[in-house]
Amino acid sequence: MQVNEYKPKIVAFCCNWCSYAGADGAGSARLAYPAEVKIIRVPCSCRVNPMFILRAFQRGADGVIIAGCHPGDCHYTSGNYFTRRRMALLFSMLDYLGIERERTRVEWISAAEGAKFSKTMSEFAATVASLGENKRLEDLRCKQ
Amino acid sequence: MKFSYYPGCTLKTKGKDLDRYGRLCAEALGVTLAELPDWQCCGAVYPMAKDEIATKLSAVRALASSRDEGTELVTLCSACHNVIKQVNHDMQTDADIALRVNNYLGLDTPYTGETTVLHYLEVLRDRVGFDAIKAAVKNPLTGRKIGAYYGCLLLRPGKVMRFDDPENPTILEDFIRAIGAEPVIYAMRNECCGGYIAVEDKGAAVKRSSAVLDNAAAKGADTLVTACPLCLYNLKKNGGRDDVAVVYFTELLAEALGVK
Amino acid sequence: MQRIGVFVCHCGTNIAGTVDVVAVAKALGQEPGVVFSTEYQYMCSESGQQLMRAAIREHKLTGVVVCSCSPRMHEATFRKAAALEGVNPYMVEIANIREHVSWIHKDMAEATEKAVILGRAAIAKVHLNAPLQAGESPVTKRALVIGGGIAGIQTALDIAEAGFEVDIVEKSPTIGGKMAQLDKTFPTLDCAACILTPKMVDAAQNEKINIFAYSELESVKGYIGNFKAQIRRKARFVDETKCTGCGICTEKCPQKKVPNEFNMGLDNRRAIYIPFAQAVPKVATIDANYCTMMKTGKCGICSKVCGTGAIDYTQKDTVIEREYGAIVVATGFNPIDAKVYNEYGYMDSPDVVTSLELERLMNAAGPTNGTLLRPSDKTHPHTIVFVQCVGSRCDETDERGKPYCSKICCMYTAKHAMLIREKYPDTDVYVFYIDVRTPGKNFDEFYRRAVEQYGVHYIKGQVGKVVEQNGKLHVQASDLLANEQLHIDADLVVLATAIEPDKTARSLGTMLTASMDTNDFFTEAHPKLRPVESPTAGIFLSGVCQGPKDIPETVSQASACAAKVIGVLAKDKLTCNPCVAHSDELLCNGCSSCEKVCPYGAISYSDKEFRGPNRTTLIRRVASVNPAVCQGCGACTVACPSGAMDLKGFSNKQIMAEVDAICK
Amino acid sequence: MSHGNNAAEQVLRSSGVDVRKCMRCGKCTATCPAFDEMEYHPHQFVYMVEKGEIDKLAASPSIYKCLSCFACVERCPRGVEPAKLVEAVRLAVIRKQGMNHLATDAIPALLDEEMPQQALVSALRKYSK
Amino acid sequence: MQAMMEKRAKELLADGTVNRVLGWSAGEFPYDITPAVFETAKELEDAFVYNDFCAANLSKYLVKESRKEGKILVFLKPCDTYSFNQLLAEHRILRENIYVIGVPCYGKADVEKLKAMGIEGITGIVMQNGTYTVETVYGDQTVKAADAMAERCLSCKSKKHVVYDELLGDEGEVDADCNRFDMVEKLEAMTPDERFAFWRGELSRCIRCNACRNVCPACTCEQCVFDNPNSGVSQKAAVTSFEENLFHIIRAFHVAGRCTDCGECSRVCPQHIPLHLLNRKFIKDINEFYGDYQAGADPEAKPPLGTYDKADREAGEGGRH
Repeated sequence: MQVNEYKPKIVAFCCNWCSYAGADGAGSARLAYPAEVKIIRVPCSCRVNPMFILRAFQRGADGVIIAGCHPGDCHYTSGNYFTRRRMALLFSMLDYLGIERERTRVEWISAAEGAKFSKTMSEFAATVASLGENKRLEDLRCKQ
Repeated sequence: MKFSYYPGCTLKTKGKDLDRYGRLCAEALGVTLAELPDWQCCGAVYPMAKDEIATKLSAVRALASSRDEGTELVTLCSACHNVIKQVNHDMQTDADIALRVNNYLGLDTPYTGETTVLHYLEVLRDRVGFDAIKAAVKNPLTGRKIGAYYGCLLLRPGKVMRFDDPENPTILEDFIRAIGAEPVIYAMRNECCGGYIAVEDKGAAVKRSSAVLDNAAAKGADTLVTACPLCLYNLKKNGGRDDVAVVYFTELLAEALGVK
Repeated sequence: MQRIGVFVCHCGTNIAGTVDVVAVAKALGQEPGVVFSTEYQYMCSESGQQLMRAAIREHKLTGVVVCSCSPRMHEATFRKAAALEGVNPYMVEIANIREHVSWIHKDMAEATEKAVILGRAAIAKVHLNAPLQAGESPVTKRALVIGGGIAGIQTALDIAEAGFEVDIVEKSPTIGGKMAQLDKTFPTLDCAACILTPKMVDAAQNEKINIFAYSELESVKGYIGNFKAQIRRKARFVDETKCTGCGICTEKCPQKKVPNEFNMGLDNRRAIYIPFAQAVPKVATIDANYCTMMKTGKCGICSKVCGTGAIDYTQKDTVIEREYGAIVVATGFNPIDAKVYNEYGYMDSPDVVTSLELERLMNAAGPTNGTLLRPSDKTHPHTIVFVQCVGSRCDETDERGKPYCSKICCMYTAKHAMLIREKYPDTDVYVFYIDVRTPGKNFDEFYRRAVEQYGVHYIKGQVGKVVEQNGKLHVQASDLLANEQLHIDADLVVLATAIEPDKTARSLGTMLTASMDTNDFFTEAHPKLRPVESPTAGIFLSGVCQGPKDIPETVSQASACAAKVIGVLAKDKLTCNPCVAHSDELLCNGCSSCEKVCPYGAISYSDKEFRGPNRTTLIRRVASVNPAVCQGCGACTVACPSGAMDLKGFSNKQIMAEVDAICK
Repeated sequence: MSHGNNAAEQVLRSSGVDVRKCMRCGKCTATCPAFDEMEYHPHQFVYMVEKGEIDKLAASPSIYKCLSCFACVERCPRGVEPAKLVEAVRLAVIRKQGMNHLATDAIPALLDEEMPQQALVSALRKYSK
Repeated sequence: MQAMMEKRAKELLADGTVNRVLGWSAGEFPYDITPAVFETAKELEDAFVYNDFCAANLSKYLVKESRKEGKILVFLKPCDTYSFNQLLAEHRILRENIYVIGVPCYGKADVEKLKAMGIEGITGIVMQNGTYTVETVYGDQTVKAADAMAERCLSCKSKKHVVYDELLGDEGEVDADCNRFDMVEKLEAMTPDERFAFWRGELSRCIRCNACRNVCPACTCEQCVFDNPNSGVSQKAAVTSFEENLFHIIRAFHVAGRCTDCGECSRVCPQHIPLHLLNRKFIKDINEFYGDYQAGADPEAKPPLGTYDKADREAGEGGRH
């Protein structure tokens, strides 16, 4: 174990109905995941504007994950289907610009899947940690 | 219509009739069956284990060779069909098997399940069409009561074979109607004849085969048709009754088309 | 500048055990705009709320941040408390430091740091919060019930009882549903018709209830309190107002070869028919697919014999439009088609029947007048094999069956077995089961009676193959406890086929924007706490459309559903969720991108005049959001390139402020 | 239940079967045409592999009685595929030196005139390595 | 062609069908063409041009022009008609106030390329049989069209007009094999590091002049988010590498599924940043992920980001190609 272990900053956008509740479920079941993961509650995964993701990277996030209801289970019927399209395109574009694709992810986590939430966040945090600091999409002025 | 054709060992020896009539009928129906060069024995039973690689190679060679020809691959023997189709499915869906097979074979272009495998009956149903066959029939087998014997290998596992409804198949019955005979439906048509157990335990094969024949006979069948040499053997040899004839479906087709 | 108060909850040791709450309160107290910061044992307790209210008064707080459990838990509690002190409830934000911090982290330093960051994010958001006013919309005081089975009937009766109008839309010619087809009901063995038909009559006679039988829902628009539905009233070719249900036409009709769906196709009916004697409405219907007159123009016998002149071969479908305040889905179920399980011989032999077919074979009003006879040769079966779980409890990847337990089969099979043994003691009855599931009042006792009192042979195992030969059904099965393979020569085999939601459910779900699970059961708003509501406001769930249920459960759910509907209809106005989208007309391009992704049709367009440069006026097409229809998902906000569309309570700037606070 | 049982793990790996999917309905055994010839039946294969009792299965003639008819595979409502377990146990046995169930030189005695190649190839593939 | 167009424009002005004409006029240099509105026959005679330097896509000007009094005549090249349709689909232009004449285009010349060949004193250009005859004060010079054609025209997707009221000259065809994704594919084949280096090299030259945005027929927002101080992301100039990235990613995302690939962004970029490669990446991905879609081809078509399929691929799925 390194003494000065690098801890990434991770922003998790969670939809209120499924994934945020899944995170609550992970909490209730005491299923740990790294403290680097900080959750922002949004009504639906389709509320996540690509701008928010880029903003997070700009302000020094090393990874951004969007979690929503499983396809077909969206509280608003279709929101996550739009999320899927938007993010498929955005992530592909980020990759095209040479930004590590592993820094972004979309996952479907239901309110019942506390275990999946914890597992997904742990895996994602480990993946992002292995990539190291986000250097390709950050605003140096925002780094302290 | 041109297809690559994989006859298999049995069709070159004890099952010659299945092959011979199959080729004659194909020709009569305008279907070209181009025998694959250098095919090897498929092994007769699908190697189910995930760590069986060597026993899957000959099937993959045939599949790759058909792909290189740019044609679909037609089989006639149920056993060969089962092995080749299941191995093809492995190559499409099991990355580990596909990798190891390809490493072993070292083909110019790795094989990943591109070939479509068709059974001769599927060619009749989906490419020629039973209506066209009906039109081509010269000697309709009117009055014959024929039971379809599917056995296991054409139908199962249904998810892989995608041949017909594994519990309520209709392809052979439709075939029987097309050649002018009356199909006899009986429940044992998709139950096992005993298969290769006949080599070691004749008694077991007798039990299985006679159950099939008895059920078909009770339903009034005078003839059973099959696409499998081993089924034919078991039903004839171990079925214990001679009031029901057992023949290859290609033979009946040849009879109906007037090419026998 | 906001004046923000921060309240950190210990939640006993739930939070304080892992998070240094004092340090969190202190750290957050340093944040700009925070004028008060404290921590307390239980913020949600009465004294905790008093503490918050006192602080609001004392420090003239304009915004509140509570660091506590999940907002899904107590957001409403704290919003209410703030509102009592005159602070807009939407000026309260929760930082979830229990489920998302203390319960998942062990290291106190790490957990405390994270709690502070989440607190900062909440503070950053509150800085940008604006007071939100929930709008109001009027309520149409009428309910629509889709489906006229026992669930729909019960819901309709209860709603009508409370004094509200209800329409029942039923696609078949009569209400009654599956229960009308049943013989007896478990575990009491009372006759289904005897308890159902009085309810059907009640529904018909209740002046608050309109029954639109032989009708289908065509479209639904609108939102809770204000739905508009189009109902297609299919042509019966019989004038409902004139037909007396005397039945002479159905006796005289020469077309006798129509499979009788009410008897599961076990016998035939005429082309003009009344499904069963107690049908409601008791009106004849002409089946145009079979009627000679309709097909060839020659016949007309029914018209000649009808005393009231009710027959009208030229009748056309009509579409009516009605308004509703709430919609109840009660679309019920169907058994799956047993033909895919042909190893049981359903396609090969008429003596292999489904349980619902057996109901008809045992029913006094059924094709055999209640005498149990084999369909093939009309003889009395002596050996009967029941197969449980046909298509239930399958693996997710299974292509034939359903992954769920159909719930009702164990009990109705016990009922069937018991009734047969009672009526025909010379009959051997075998039940092959995987598990016998009998949770329910008097259920297990009932099952035990079948075994102990009636001598039904329950065998733990399954049937593998049924072979029909020489008039017998040769059943090959396993007896797992004996480790044997059994061979039984049976006369009748009964398949307990899985039940699945009615085929119309999926398209209905889309029409209502009500969510469904992968099995096409409607999803409830909360699996435990809101079991009779759909997540879509104003849509309620009654009966099996939500999941497998037996009759008592269906009826209780139907009544619960009615209570929820009454709760809506009793209000004159409904408050809307204020966290809805709104469009800034000055920025809107009118491009319709937002409209295309709105699942509720909440966005509309109009041409508006704007002041252009040099005192000119410009007319532009701009979007506006109906706040009563919008549910606040935010899909439109991302579709909008100009940023004109934003979501109240979750605005672009608020979310970015949270991002900034977290990444700082 | 046995964990870390090498033989059982090998069988699970080789067969690709998830024995935990089994709900003990017994349909495999109900449908098996070789039931009478078997000492251990399909459902027992599933259960015993799960318990790690590979030795008992390996020593039983049952492993040579499966007809590979795939009826249990087709009809299992849980997608467990018991035939693949039988095959995996048999492979584990015949892959060992000198453990062939059928020696090539024993075959002529079993033959008859009409028996097709297919039967012999199948038997050799199933019974020997 | 120019004469034919001028004649037709005068007729339509004269018979009152239209009261204005949107076309091209020569600027200080004959190759320096700017869009212009003509109101009289005289103005047309004085300044109207149509030649192989007339590259500008006029459709965007209709956002304002079609909202003015009377009907306007507009000349649209094949690729401009796609933009026109897209604007129509988004209700940005009023069809009833526009009279569209489709004019042929065989590929516009890139004056920079001509200059790079050492051709000076250019006064005009004529294309015939794959050759540009460049008129200069020093006499005519001929160059192979392929050597002097604008990059975007070398991989022209369509010479067919998808909308018009009348057509002058020949109608062309959609070219399915235009190879317009070749460069995108080349970039995709690179390693992430190489791609990152490529884009840093390109985007770091951005001076945030907003020319790309101003010319883009899909960028017609009443107020751009980057100009709106209330949006939380407004920027006057790209100060850091991040902002260069952010602006171009978000701009490309905002036009994703709407961009018709007219190539104006790259044409006008004073820094010669190949901005169209961002848009083409989205177009290529949309085609591959959700089936072929050409924005503007059919104004009734469902935009790929305004619809979905339950069987859509997952985000991040399926490698980078």
